[in-house]
Amino acid sequence: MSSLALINELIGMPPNASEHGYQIDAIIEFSHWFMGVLFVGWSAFFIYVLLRFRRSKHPVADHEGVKSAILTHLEFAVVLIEAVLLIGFAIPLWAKRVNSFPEDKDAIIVHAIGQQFNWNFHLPGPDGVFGRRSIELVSNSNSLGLDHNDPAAKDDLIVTGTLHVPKDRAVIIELSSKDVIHNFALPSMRIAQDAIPGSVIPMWFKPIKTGEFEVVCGQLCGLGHYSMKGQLVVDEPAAYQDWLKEQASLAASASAPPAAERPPGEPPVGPTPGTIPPPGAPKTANPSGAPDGKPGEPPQAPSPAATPH
Amino acid sequence: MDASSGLATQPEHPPTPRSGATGDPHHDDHGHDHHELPFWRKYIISTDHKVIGIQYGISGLIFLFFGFSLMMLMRWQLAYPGQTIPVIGNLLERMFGSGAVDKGVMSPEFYNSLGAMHGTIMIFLGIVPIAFAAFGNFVVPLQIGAPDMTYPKINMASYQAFFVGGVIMLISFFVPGGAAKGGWTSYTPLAVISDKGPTYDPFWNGQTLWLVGFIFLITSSLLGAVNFIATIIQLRAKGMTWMRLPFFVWAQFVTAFLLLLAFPPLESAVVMQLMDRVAGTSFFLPSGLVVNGAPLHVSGGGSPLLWQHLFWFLGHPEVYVLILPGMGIVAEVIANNTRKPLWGYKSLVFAALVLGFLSFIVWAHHMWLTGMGSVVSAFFQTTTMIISIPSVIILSAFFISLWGGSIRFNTPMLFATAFLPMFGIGGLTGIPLAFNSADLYLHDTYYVIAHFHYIVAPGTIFAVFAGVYFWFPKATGRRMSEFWGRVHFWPSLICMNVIFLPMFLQGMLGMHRRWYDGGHGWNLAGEKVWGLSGFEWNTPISIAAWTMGLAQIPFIINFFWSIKHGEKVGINPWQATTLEWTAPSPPPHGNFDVTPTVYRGPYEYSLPGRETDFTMQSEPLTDSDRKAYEAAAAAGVH
Amino acid sequence: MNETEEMMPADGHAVPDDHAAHNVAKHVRKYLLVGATLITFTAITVFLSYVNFGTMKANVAVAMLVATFKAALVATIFMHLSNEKRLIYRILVFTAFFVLGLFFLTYLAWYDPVTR
Amino acid sequence: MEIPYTVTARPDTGLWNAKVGIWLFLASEVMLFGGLFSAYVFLRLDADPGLWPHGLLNVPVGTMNTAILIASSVTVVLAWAALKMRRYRAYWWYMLITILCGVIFLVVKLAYEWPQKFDHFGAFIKPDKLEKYEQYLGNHHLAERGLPPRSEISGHLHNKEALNDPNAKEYEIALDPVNADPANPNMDRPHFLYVPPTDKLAAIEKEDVERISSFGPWHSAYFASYFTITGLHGAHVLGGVLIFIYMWLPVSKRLYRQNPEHLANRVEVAGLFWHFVDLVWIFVFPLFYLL
Ligand code: HEA
Ligand code: HEA
Ligand code: CUA
Ligand SMILES: [Cu+2]
Repeated sequence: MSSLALINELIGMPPNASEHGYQIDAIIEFSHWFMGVLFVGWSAFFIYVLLRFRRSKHPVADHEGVKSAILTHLEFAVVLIEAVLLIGFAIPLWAKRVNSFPEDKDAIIVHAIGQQFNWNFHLPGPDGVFGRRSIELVSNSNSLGLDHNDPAAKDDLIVTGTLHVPKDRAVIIELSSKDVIHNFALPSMRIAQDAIPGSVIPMWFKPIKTGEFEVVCGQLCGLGHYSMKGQLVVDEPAAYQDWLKEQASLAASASAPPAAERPPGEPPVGPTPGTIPPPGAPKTANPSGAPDGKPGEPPQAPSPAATPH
Repeated sequence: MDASSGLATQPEHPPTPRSGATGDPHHDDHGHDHHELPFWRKYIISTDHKVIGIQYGISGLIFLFFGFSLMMLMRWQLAYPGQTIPVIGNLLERMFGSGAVDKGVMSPEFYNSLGAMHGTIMIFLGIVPIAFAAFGNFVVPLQIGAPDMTYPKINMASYQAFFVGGVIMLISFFVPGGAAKGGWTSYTPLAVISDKGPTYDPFWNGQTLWLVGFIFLITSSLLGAVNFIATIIQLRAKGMTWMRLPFFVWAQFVTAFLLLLAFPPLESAVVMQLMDRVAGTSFFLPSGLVVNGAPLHVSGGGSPLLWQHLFWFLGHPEVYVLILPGMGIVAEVIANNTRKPLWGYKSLVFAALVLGFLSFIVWAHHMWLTGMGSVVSAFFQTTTMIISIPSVIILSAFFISLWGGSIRFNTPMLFATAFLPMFGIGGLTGIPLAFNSADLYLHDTYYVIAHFHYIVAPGTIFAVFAGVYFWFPKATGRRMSEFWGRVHFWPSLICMNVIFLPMFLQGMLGMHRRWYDGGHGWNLAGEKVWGLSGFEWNTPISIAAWTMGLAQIPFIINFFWSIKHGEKVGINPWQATTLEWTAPSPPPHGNFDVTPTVYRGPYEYSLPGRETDFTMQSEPLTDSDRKAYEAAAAAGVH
Repeated sequence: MNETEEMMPADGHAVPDDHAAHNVAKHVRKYLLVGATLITFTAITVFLSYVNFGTMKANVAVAMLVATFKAALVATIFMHLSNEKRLIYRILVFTAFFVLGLFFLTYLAWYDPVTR
Repeated sequence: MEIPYTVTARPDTGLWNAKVGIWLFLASEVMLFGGLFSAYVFLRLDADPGLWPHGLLNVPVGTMNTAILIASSVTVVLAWAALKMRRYRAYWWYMLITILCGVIFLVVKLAYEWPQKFDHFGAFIKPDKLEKYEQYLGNHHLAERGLPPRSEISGHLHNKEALNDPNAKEYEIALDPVNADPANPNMDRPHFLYVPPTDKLAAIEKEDVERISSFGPWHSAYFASYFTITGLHGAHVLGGVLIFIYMWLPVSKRLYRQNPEHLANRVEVAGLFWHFVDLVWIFVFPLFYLL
């Protein structure tokens, strides 16, 4: 619906990359039109009045002022439009988000677990069953406490920072958190959801563009919040299979602990102050797939090239 | 646009003329029951509502300025992340320790502290004390013709509680680990586990002090609220019927109710979080937390969302606490400077009441992304939409009030007129946020920051400025300089917009709040919009913010200079109609020489067939008036 | 109690002639009665808590019912809400509304989470 | 300068100032305790079914305290009535009784009920070790009766030093009846009379224990809300008592001489506050002691 997205583009909303995204854009677009009309209308009236009724121009005020019922009409119009936006768009849209999840069979299901300050992804592997996780087992080498004795866990994959998904396939992410509240925000997918410790909350979207997209942590979660960056890579199905294989082989030779691990107690390191390039510094694109915002490593400088158009 | 056009420098002739109506501040002791008091009784522990109001005002302004300074520091980090803070860098390091500022570079913790405390101080130590407590205390009893508040001692206690709370908040900057870092919302579990390192001291740490300070601030607000409501109900002068109350009094009335009923649930939540931090409970800690790779040994069984519900149950009414007094001030100033009655007084009052009522059942619109099902979210989206209607009514009524007026643009009026579109922008941008599908994208981005700053900064703060310039003559008997008022106004207006407009763009790009690096680590912030990339916009914003600081200097000087040296004016310099202008300036202890009686509505400007274009509320009706009112009543106007 | 040993207040007479005082005299027995009722009902609650009404919900409901009844007694008789001024009713109606909202909506929010 | 309507009622509202003030204050109090109670409901709904602690408090004592508070409420109205009828002596006595009731209530709470909880311990067994302690937990029987399993073994901790002694291997707990005879269904029902721990000792290895804690606020969401709400309520009782003491001291007699109605008003206001405190307890008692 790019035909509609005038204001959105004008004020810099990045292109949408998910199936449902255009609906989100549409409602934002509509409300901005609505606001724009109100604003321009009122402002015009406002300026006209200020000029026409300034004391030097209009020395004697009249006691009565406006008598017509325009206000009631205006209110009515505002109510009407808001009602349309609300009942026509907002409510059904949300209902679709949360009530009509795709079937498990035609979706990719991932567990995303937030922690200060990165995202862990737990994939069920070929058998499609998630192995058991329990905090008793959490250790430096096993950040999620995956129970390796559980047969279902044998083929599970744990990846940190970067998640690959295939294009045109619904993705269901079951969100939870190990420590504090995070928020799994995918601006370009027009989707976001809090990751709240103690509860598992599902969200879903269907990517329709390949490319790399940033996962923002949209909830203050501590000193590393600003650098808690995940990466979502949308592949062509073939490339996605390759990635799975690669990860599987990595897991098989699971020696090196996941990059995101740090000994307990040691404070999480954000980018060390001073290493952030000043504005206008040369920008380097992210090496694709490299877990970004990894603690201890300054976040890469931004690159306009990295988000596809 | 002639500035001082409306300014009568000779005393008016009010119904109750008074000899000593010069602005000499030492006259303010013609108390009926006692004489000269020692300084500390008169200004420090006074029970006089005017003194208390002024105490609130000065402390509030200072806190406002302090909160502003915190933000100017943040703006440096956002514009030039990781670069040494010029000039004061080392000073800050010596004040707050190298944990906060290291070699002149601020640390993420310190940035978070600044953010949280900026929000807390601006709202609870800046705007609420000024807009509600200061103006409320000083103006309301005068406007309803009361000798004082119903409970003067409780009034004093309220200020003292506020003062203690403020001091505790300030102290918290200097305890190990620095001030609270969890945002002004103090979301749990983050807030509960913050500072809990090996050197954790259960009391001397930022978050705990924040909670303790809050208990004092809440107590203060509750005492104040009870006092305001009781005063407005019980001490209205003879003839001051409800529908003759100035709109400002109505606004304060509703505000007081919001504080009275919305603050206690937060107080309970604060107590619970305090228990979590010092008594090892886990109201807000679910079972099975793993912090820094080590399991947390608490009983668990708590709920993080519980905090959010209790916080936002206050949080939303609180935002109307921030705006309603502002609207009240603007109403007074507009009516006075358009020289005509407010348009649709009844609907204004009604809208304010509805606004107050509804604001209790919309709070979950701050929690769209906490996993809310379709039923509940539908409910809250609807209420949030409905609540925008009364705001539209109020603002539209103000706009229409301008029509047919004879507008004089003195400084209070400049700020009041600027308030309207600024609040309009802020309010309108609340609408997309109210749809949780749209908020999916906008939540926690700078779009939200811009939304509410447009309301509280160029909105409420401008209203506050308008109020200061407007009632300054009543408090001191002198008025502030018009010229410097303008020098204050125009730069402030421009800077405000240069600061906050670009934040909408940043928000639309997907730049999020509470980002220590100002977005430099993010590709999405590298996108260009209107010539600059998202994070490059930080630079003009910050520069504007600092310029804004400079723009306040004329005000501060003007303010203090005018107290002693401002031009003396009579008791009714603005030729206003409401009761406070019948009392001497500054009013003595007990306010009125003769307790006034009210005969007519609050805004009787430009009544046809009179020599003056304003008719005081306390001016008895003439037969012609009576006829006019009957005719009007018949015609259904007023 | 013996009237003569009563200490006379400034306004001269021991019992002011405004009929309010006489009403008060009438009320005293009522107060004692209500007190007794409240204590009886406390006993009843305790007893009921050992009777199982099937589900936990039912048990809670019963206990809360009795508690509400007692609360109502205190409010209407001891706190004179049975005949108060309209203003106070107004304040309390609002409060009641908001406190119920607090309960009900937090409950709803808990009750209707996103699941699949 | 005189503030009007401090004693006499304002004609159009029919109220004197303090009456308005106290009711506004009580309104905010309702919201305060409303917040706490809604938190209690919220947490209880969140808790896994059946695991919400039950019957851990001392019912007879709680009942007694309830009766005491109610009695004090009665005496407060009587005190006020006495003033209205200008019987200062009676007022003085009723006030005294009220104060005593308040004091007794507080003493019972702080000196008896709370301490009792603080030296009662519960050890939570790790999920994978539950089997090992089946004899104390009786989860098989629970399963048969369709009840959720339990993981806590509670009673008197004999070797408190073991708590923070690294080389102590195990805890010795004199078991509560529930754990002493876990298969017996009427043991896990609350008992009217407080049943002390049995003399049956259990040795529990430290590394099997996930968490051991006394029955203080840190023990569970239940005790957290119990201590917070009763604590806050206790603070209110204390406040009330202090106010009453002030009104009972000779200064009140002076005011009575000048203007008995004024004193009566004050007592009525304080009484309203006291009744509210009573009213809160009327809900606290069943919620925490009985359910
Ligand atoms: C005084 C403060 C104030 C006010 C009045 C408002 C008013 C409104 N707010 Fe705002 N809001 C805040 C302060 C305020 N807000 C704060 C501080 C936050 C962030 C908290 C945090 O997370 O830190 C916030 C956040 C916030 C959110 C959460 C966003 C998020 O975190 O994701 C939402 C969502 O619904 C929202 C909605 C609204 C709505 C619908 C209104 C409505 O009441 C607005 C109604 C007003 C209008 C509709 C304008 C009408 C005017 C006209 C029609 C005339 C126009 C004329 C001209 C322009 C000339 N606000
Ligand atoms: C009333 C509330 C209020 C007010 C007025 C302001 C005012 C301002 N705020 Fe603030 N702000 C918040 C409430 C407020 N803010 C809140 C709640 C947050 C969220 C915090 C969080 O994340 O938890 C926030 C966050 C926030 C951020 C985001 C930080 C982040 O997310 O990382 C930024 C960034 O620029 C910002 C900027 C500003 C600016 C430039 C102003 C300017 O408008 C400042 C203008 C101020 C003045 C002009 C004051 C002038 C004072 C005087 C002149 C006094 C004179 C003194 C005497 C006479 C003695 N604010
Ligand atoms: Cu994780 Cu912010
Ligand atoms: Cu809100």
